[in-house]
Amino acid sequence: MSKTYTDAAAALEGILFDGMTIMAGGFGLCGIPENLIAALRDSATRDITAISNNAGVDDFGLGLLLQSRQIKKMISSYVGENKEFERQFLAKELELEFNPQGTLAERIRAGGAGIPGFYTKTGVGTLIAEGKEHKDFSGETYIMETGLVADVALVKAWKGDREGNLVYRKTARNFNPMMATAGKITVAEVEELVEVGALDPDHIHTPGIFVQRIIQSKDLEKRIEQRTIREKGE
Amino acid sequence: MSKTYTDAAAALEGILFDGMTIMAGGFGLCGIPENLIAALRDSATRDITAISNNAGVDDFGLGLLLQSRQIKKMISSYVGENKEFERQFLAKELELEFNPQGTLAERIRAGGAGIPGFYTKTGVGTLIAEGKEHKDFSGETYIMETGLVADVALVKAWKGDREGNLVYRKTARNFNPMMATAGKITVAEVEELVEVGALDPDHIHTPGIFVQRIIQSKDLEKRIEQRTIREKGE
Amino acid sequence: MAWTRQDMARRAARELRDGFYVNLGIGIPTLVANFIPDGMKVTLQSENGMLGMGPFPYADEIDPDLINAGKQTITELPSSSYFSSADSFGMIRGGHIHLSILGAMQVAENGDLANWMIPGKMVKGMGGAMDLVAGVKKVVIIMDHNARDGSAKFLKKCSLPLTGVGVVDMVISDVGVFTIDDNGVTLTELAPDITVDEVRARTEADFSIAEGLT
Amino acid sequence: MAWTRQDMARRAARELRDGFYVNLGIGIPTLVANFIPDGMKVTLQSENGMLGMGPFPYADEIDPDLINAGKQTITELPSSSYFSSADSFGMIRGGHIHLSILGAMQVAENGDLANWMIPGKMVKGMGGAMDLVAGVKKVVIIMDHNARDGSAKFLKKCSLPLTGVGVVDMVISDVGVFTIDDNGVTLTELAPDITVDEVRARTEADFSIAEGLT
Repeated sequence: MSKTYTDAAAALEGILFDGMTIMAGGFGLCGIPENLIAALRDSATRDITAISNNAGVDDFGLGLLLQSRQIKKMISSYVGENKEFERQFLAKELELEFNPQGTLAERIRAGGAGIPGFYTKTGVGTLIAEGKEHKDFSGETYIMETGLVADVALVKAWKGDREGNLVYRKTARNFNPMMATAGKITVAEVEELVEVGALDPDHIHTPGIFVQRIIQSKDLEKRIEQRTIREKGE
Repeated sequence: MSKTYTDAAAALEGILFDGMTIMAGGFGLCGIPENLIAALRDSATRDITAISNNAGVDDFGLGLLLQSRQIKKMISSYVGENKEFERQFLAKELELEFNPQGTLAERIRAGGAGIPGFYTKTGVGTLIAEGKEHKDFSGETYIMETGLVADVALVKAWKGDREGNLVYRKTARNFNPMMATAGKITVAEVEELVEVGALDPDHIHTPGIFVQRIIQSKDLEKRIEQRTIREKGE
Repeated sequence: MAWTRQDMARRAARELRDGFYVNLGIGIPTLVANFIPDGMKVTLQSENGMLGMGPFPYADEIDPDLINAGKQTITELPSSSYFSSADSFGMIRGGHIHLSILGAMQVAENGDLANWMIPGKMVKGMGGAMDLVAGVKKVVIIMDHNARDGSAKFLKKCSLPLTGVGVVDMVISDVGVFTIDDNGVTLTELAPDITVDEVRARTEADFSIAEGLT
Repeated sequence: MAWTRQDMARRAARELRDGFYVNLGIGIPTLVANFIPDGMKVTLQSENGMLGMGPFPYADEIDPDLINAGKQTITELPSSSYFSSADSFGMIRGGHIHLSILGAMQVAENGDLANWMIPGKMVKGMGGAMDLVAGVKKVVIIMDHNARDGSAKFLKKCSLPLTGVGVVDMVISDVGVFTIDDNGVTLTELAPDITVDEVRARTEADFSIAEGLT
């Protein structure tokens, strides 16, 4: 039973359907599964609920799926970089559920770990708390948040092996490890598909059990949103 | 503000008090903070509530603190290897709270992550569920478990630096990473105290923010409980 | 002729499938690893924080930092990974393990399992057993069909404190194999020379007989 | 003469202590990093998964895998570590960060903060702001004392949707410094040439004046 697929289109074959829930890793454009998002766009799957911290930019990342109107609903913490998103949302063509970033991260981790609900003080007394169960612990008030799972999780790692073991690089790790655990099917793309045994067992961030399909990324752009530098001498 | 101390006794100075709650990492005798446990025994601190997956053996690990009658209560998942424990418990000299191992691990992780309660299906319908809040999610019943924190967490890592960054080795990782997050004060002992910069930032298991004090372990025994081998040719 | 421990482990190995991630309990379940069919890829999880468990070490390979959940020294494989206990039980509770094979003191006909405590007698703890039976997709029990004093262990209702409610999917004992599902208990296989009547005499639980089983 | 952005950042830096772990918000708060006193050890956390943030990179050091929470390219330090978003917010929610310095649209005299949403106008999201104000031990706000139209931002009650309730411990604006605690709001410092009367005129919130402040 091989987990390795030739490309993104092959890796998504047979697991997509209209109305499905997708998770996509990344923070801004850092650590996003570029190849898999492009293949999802090409699949023309519709009415997707997309769980992702951000919504990409107009012509890259999940922005591609917004342009093609494949996304029905987004669950995100911040979508400030995407004009098309704002247009569709204000025109009520798109549903939106904002989650505080830490709550979103924890809901995904909980979903993957078999925890259907947990309490947090994040958002108590704000719009986020409306309609949610409140409970006091040691005299402080918390709200209940629920676990999130997806039909398919799309993640991006730096290195991976044919067992599905993954290693992330620097801040490109972000939401990818939790999402890998929360997909009923998790598909990973990696910059370098290495031999089994090449990854140190103590350094593996995502054990292979969470990854059902894996591909080597091709032609990654790895765009930078805010190129901020200092001058030599500073 | 240096985090480095000369030895275990120095690292525990000023933070111990009678009736305190201690966490101690390790699974069986694997990955236990040997030096720190010995220093805690020498401190003669009394009426300790000890949170640890196991209770050591009669003459090693937390067993040392049982022998010296410093422990008032244990929160553990399995204590089968310790005869003195069984004797004290049956004589009602020791309080005991059994937690399922995964529930214990998650309670500690929750405590460190600011989550006062979460739901799990582990233990539903058993003694463990008695008196706990039950709640249904998608037609299945779960029980609520609470987060755990400690006055002081004692952890053992393989390598660490003066910033408190820690790396664990093989299955000696076990409960140490969560406990490091759940101590109001966390004290770490490491086999190798390395220079800052020697640990790859992508491979650090416990970021230094969680560790307030760190020492280089001395004279580790690293005992093996079940020496199980195969013969050459098998 | 009743099945031996080896026979039971061999039979349990037939529940393995290619690509499975499996957790084996302490005792007889550990023996199942010896019967993984050639060419079948099965990955063993150890709940103390390891995926891809290798065989026991040679004497010169022993490493105190490398043990299984039974505290036995083991080895790693090229595919192995290590993780914390919280991540390990996230894996277990989250339903990512396909199969868990465990021992039992008692099993009830509704799938209840008791395997951790004898009130007033044993103070050991449940370890990871409650998490495993609650979280793993399929739970197979290997046990002696009767206690040493001859009393039934496969009961209408467990008398010992439970490890999990309605969690057992299959029982493999020295007399045969039983499935437990919405249709109740079904005897699906018999050990050689064991008769249905003998099984009935040694079992308190109600069970039906699979078609074709004599 | 009111304080400039640099002045406010410099003043905020005086809230730093040796050994602190600190999260700086986007905008003026980012400038605080430039005023960490020599010899003081302060570690910057970035909520997208990094501890020990270095300065912006030289042009030839840019790495698309290394950004801060404002999506700006940054660098690492020898002491840096990376972790997932779940671990990062565990750190934040669990109270392990000593100080967070953030911007604000409105602050109320009870410490309520609004800095993420203008109904019907802005669709951006709260990002990690709600988690930071709920979890971090001390929250310091840097903001212009009044909106562009001159209206007050330091209010009796916020009119915009809240980011957190009773979470602000200190406000540093271009006119001075205010603490918020069980005693309510106290004006503790004034920018040069700013008078208490001027501050009163430009502030809706009730506040008392610290002893010795003219």
